[in-house]
Amino acid sequence: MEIFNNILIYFVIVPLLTILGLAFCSNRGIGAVRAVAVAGATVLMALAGYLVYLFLQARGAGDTSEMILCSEVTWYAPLNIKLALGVDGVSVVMILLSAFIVFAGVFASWKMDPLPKQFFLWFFLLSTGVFGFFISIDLFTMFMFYEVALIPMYLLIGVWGSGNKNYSAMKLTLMLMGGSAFLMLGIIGIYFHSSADGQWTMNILEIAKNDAIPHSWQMWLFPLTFIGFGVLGAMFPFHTWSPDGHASAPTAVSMLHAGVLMKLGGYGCFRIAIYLMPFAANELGWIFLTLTGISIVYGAFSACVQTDLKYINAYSSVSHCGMVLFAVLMFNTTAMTGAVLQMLSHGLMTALFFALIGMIYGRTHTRDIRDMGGLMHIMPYLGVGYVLAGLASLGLPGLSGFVAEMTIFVGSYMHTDIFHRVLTIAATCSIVITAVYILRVVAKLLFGDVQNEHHRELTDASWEERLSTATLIIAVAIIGCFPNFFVNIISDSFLPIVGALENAAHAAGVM
Amino acid sequence: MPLSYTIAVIAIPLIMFLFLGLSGVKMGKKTTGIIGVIAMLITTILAYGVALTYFFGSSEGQIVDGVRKAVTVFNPDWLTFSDTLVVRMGIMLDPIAAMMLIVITTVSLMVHLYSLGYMCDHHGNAEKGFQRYYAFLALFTFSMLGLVVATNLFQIFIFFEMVGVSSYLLIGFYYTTPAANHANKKAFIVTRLADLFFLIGILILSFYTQTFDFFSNNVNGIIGMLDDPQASLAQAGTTTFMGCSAMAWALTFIFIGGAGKSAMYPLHIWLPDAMEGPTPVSALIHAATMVVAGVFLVARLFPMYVLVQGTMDIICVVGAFTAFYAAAIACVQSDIKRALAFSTISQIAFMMTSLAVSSADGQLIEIHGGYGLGFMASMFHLFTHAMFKALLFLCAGAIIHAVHSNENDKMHGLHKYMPITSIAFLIGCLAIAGIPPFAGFWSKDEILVAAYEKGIGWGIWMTMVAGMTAFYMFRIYFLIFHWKKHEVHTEHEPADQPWTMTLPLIILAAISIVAGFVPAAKLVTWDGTPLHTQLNWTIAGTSVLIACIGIGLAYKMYYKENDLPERMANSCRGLWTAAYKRFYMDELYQFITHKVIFQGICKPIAKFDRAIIDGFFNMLAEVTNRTSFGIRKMQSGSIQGYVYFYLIGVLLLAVITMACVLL
Amino acid sequence: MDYSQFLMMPQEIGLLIVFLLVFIYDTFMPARAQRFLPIFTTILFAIYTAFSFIPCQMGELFGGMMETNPATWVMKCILNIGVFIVFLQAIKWTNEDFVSVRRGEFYELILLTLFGMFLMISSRHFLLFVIGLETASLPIAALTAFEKRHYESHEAAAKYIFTAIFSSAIFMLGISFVYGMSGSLYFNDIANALSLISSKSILLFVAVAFVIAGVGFKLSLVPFHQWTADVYQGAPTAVTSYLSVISKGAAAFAFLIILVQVFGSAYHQVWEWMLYAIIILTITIGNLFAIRQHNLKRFLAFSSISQAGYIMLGVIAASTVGMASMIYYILVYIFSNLAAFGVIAAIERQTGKVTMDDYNGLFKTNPWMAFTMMLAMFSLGGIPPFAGFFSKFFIFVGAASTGSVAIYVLVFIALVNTIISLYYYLLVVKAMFIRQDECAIPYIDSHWTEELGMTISVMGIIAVGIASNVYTFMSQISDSVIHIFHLI
Amino acid sequence: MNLTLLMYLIPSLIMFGCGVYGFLTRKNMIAIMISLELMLNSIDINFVVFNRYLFPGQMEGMFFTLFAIAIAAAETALALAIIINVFRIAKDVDINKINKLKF
Repeated sequence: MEIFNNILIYFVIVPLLTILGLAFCSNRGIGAVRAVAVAGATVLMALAGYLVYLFLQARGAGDTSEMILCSEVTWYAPLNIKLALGVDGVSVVMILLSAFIVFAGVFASWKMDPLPKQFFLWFFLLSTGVFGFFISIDLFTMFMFYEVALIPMYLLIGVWGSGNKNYSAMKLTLMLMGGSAFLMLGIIGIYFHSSADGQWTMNILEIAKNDAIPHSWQMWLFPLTFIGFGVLGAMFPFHTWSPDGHASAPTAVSMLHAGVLMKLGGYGCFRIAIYLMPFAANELGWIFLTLTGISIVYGAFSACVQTDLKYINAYSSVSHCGMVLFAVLMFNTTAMTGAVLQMLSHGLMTALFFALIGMIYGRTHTRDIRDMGGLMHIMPYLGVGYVLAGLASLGLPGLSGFVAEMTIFVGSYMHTDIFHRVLTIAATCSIVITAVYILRVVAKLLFGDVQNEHHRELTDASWEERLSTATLIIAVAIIGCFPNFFVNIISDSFLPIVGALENAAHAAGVM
Repeated sequence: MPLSYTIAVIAIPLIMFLFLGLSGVKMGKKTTGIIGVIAMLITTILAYGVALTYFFGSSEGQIVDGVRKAVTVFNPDWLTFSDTLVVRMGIMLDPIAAMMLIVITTVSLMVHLYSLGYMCDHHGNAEKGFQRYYAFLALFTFSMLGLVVATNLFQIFIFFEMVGVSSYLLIGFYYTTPAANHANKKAFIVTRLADLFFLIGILILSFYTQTFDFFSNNVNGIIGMLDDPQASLAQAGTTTFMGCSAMAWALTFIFIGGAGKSAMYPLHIWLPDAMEGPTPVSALIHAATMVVAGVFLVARLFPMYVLVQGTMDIICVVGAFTAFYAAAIACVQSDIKRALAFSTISQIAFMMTSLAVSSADGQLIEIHGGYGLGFMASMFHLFTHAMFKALLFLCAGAIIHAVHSNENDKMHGLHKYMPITSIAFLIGCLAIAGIPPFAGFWSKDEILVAAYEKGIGWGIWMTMVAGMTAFYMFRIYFLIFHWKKHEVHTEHEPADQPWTMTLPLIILAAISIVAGFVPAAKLVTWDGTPLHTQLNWTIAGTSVLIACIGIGLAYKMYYKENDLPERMANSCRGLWTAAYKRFYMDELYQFITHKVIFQGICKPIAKFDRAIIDGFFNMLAEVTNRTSFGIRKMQSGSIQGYVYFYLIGVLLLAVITMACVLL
Repeated sequence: MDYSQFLMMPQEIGLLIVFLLVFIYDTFMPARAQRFLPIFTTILFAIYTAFSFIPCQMGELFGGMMETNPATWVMKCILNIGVFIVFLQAIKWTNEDFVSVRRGEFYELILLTLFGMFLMISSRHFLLFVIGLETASLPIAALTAFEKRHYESHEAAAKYIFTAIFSSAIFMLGISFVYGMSGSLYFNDIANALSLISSKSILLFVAVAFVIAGVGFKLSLVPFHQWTADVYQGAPTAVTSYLSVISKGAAAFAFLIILVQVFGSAYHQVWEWMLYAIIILTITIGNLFAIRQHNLKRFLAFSSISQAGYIMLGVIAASTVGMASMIYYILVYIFSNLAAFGVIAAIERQTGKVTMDDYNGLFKTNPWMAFTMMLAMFSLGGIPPFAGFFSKFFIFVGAASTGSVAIYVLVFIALVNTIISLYYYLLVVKAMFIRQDECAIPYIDSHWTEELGMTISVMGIIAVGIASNVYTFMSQISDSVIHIFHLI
Repeated sequence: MNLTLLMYLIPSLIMFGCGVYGFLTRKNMIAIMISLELMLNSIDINFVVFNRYLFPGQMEGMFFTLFAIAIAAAETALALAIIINVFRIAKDVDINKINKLKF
């Protein structure tokens, strides 16, 4: 089949092959399992790098088409459902991000116990879903991969999690499935209005080209779709799965979930909700803008009083992901570029956070900051890593957080409407609150005197932990130091979306 | 172009930071220090080269008809927001930038050298984290240099953050001690709050100007825009929000950003606590360089500020008040570093005020070359103050190193133990008190002149503060070195420190003596045109007189041990305690942050999240469960029950649909 | 009378031949050969199933009392597959001591009921339909009472037979009204007659309601469902699995034919809204009851009730898309449910344990069974990439294809219910994978026939979704019988 | 609809109602069987009457009735068998006794 000439399909095939390979590993030795997992992750990394190269080449060669590497194979002919692949700048960088985090995640769960084999099986099924979501441009396949990515979370948290894991796992799964229930209805609705001449299609590009969804339908399909993705994007008030879920999840799962899975939400919001229903986006945008604005400040404030490390990061994720949706709703290229940068930066640094927390927890067996202190003495590597992650998330120039937030703020403030500008200023306040809770944690956790004498015997990071964290730190620093490289990849991808929004606004103005 | 090697001035410290930070632990501590000093020495030499080339070189049209223009060495794009809004990372040289290069590198070099001795105990072995210390010093130097040569507002903001972080790291150098741990948090958060306003200011400004650059080569930069009324900046001047023009809002916010770094009232509270850091750090960051970043920022945007009188008045009031407030507190502090910190605040307030007063209208142009005078004075004072305040701090460091305490009751009568330090300190005091011919006299005199031109009241106020300065500095001096005989309470007698520490003192003392004769008026002016200033003897005379009175008073009270201070303190105990407690500003902040924000906002929100939001979703699940329990009786288990159900079901089905459809 | 028309019903004929052979074997073979009756029957049935896939000449028989068309043909093939899997899983059970004496009857009765279902599916005349219905439902009472020594078995049988007779009485009363209105029992004639008389006649509402009730009883739609749970729990597991998938599937198809072909003209006025209410009730109440079940057979009974609600979404669509989705859904549902019942049967046969708590830590001891069960649960819950996801998605698409907002609301309610259903399906997964138990069920060496049955089901669960040509074929089939919908 | 038709129809419906009532109120399973028979027979009457008075043309109703009688017989036989089984184990034919399976 000609689809196998497309590199994109291999982002799904490689994880599946890895799963197959893992299935043949024996339950006894962990060595083989590790080998297969590392091999899979490395191949994915290489593929992602090659994809970026291909993309730059294509753009360099003056290929200005909206999606490159497009290819499609009809799947369900009667419903005109295709397996349609294609990437633009945003998907490329998201794939790169996912590859990084999968790679780091494999090493972060090096000593996974019990049942390492099954763990990696589910882990790679999860990443299959993630990659599949980013490479496909057909609503049905996107949705399918989206759910493929959701369900392994249940077992990953339930079996390998900690704390109140049953409750958290069930809650997370059900809430996300609730989101996808909204989403499925939205998708079906979009499908049945996807074209004027009854040639229903699921292909995003065609739907956008036809632009046939009646306004009356947009007005309630847009909220359905946006909320459906917003639940995964931890939008206030649908975020409550995130603290419990992250707190109970094992390290690598928190990394992948906060790092990549939550990005599916933001990605879907502009790729499906906004792009396909620009009219409703213009009409109803302000409602969700207010909600996301709330979740930015709200998440930051509630992070200030948490004492469990993972809860702190879960709430800060609420705040940061809120910023993603916030920027997406600003409807201009700069802000949306900022949103993607924020996805990248939040993905990397939250993954870094969760990796470090997992490593610290693995040593101290507590995540309560009141029981810890002065760890900088004892485990300098982890300490420095944690400080770096903290500085990245409170927006130190030279690390990724700053670039993303500044792009978002400047872009959002470009909006001509005063309401949006005021909201932007309200959102900027989060940088102070972020500083407050990050420094609070750093001070209590790393500085000061050692609270617990037993901690003095603890060891610093082992090689695989160093590798896992170093990968992420380097990525964070690269984005922070050379943002233009990424901006150039991303920003063009939003021209069609912004164009659609402007046309819709103009049409509405005419009417 | 010949100035292109300026890049090295920035690059070397950065490289040093990465090098020492990554591979420092592998090397010996002393080696690290020496490498750091050597690198800093090279940087300093290069910086002097740059500054001199800029000031006295006359190549490729730096000087256009007698006006020295700004030179943009290079200016690559760093982050592209939109096709007009681009953040660039560049190097721009103009008088103040060149001057700051000299200040920063000099003080930084001195501190690098000094720390070689200071960061060791008395047996000469270096402290834990020596490499970290030098890495952070390099990081700070890099950030500060990057700040002053910034070509655009956003670059300044970026390096504002960078210096903030490096100061955070250096204050918290002894991170195991709770005080330092608390102080660096406080410093960072307060300055961060200020930076928030700075950011908002930038947003508002760039919304109208559509550029961040000051002088841009392709598009018309912010300051270049001032000339043509067609530019969108004019619109910023007209569009009003809540009565003030957008530009006024922007500039005020930006000033607040500067005020945070420069510890203007009420954002000054972090600076005294920042003294928890090692003393050389205080000398470098919290006396000479970083704290004047705010002044630098206002000076950088000076051409815009002079257009907005309202903002200038705000700055003027804040500055004047802060000067007096800090001086008053400095008069009663017992911790010498705290006292020096407050004197720093007061002196920076001098600079701010002098910037602000200089926007008086133009009838003075023929007298003093226009409203550039205050600007020039401020920059000049910044220069001299950096030198002698660094000197004072380093002396303090030497003393503390000798007696292991900051409290001046542990000192007393050190003169005969450490004479060099004593003399250096005396020179510093004379300089700051403004006694001719020391450096402080010249710069402060210009400030007073500018203040008098703004209005006689301002002049008198500032002169009085100058007198207080003289008083509290000499109070400290006498209390440390004389007052009464020193009783040794450490295992060894206090003595002058090793050469690595005394040499910087001597050098800085020398600079403080001669710095006043630098022709600042010719070089450092806001628009590059040299000013023609002559000493205004009436003003100078009065100020010197007042200063001498202050010194005399201090001599009377503190030279020999007596109970006069006690009695004066008792005579107005309340005032004294209030001043000693810094007028309870810290307590106020404590209340706001902990009681109001933490207890009043964060905790309720967190509770709301768990109870209401989360509770709602749990409630959904609970309701489902209860319903399923409630309807279980339907499945009664008896056949007749089933048939009842069946029959009623089918009849209802028929009837209801019939009703719905037929009616 | 020309006998060539019998060639149009080869599947029925084949089934009868199989039945007769089994009967002869059972009657005349010596006792020691009886042990091989199950395997003999299964192989025979396998051969028949294979042949039944051969397309044949189709058309009307017996002067239009019966019709075979591609749709009925596919439906019967699907049922054959299901029955084959049931037979596979029953072999070991039927050879046990208490059952062995009557093992022949088990197979004969099942084959007979299957024949009755075939009649239901392809009858175009109410007399034939009623005969088929009764043939399909009465022997099941006997099968339910098969576990002679278990009281539950008999209670279940009693409940079934009484409610069944009652509902068939109601059904026939409805038919008598229809006959009174239309004067015929041929589907087409009735349809024509009804389309002439005003659809506002009260008698029509009553008649339709009664007919829906009669067939809805076999489909176990709420409020005609209450026998389901008790019968499923009481009956032998083999019978339960047969009951839960085969008769449900056949009834669903017959339901579609009757509603669309006979009462098609009354779609919008009359039965769309009846069905609307019934679907909401069925899905919701089925789910609400399933949440609290501990006995897995009872649990699956309620889950199958809500599944029936989802199947009805394909009926209410009353379009070829809906029909295709429904047939596809039935196929997937057969595979998923039979996988689950296969595991339950195997475990029950060896340990007699059927409650959810007995399954704690099953994954440790019997990983493959736990895996099969998990796939079944995920497929029933509609989790990709398993077939259940596709069938659910398509049935929703089919329902929504009517385009009316009311149906969108219905779909939304169904979607919300999928969350509840996912919850209780995950409970089983949780028991097997997450909960730990010292006294977990020991390793079970299931018979190869049971394993074959599970394997086929798992294959179905995985393949039917990914391999899109299955659904494509279904939609071609339903397009080919579009004439059924000419009244809508 | 002419009068004679109603004269047959109404009694048959009453008969059906009696059957339902008996089903719902009797305790003895045999009695319940009998009331079920009532219901089935009333249906047969329906068919015959409809056939005779409305559509005398062809015989469908009659045939249906014949088959219905046969089916009813089969049902009764099966039900009786099961009742006997239940009686063997439960030693009782009270319908309220057989409700072990519930909820």
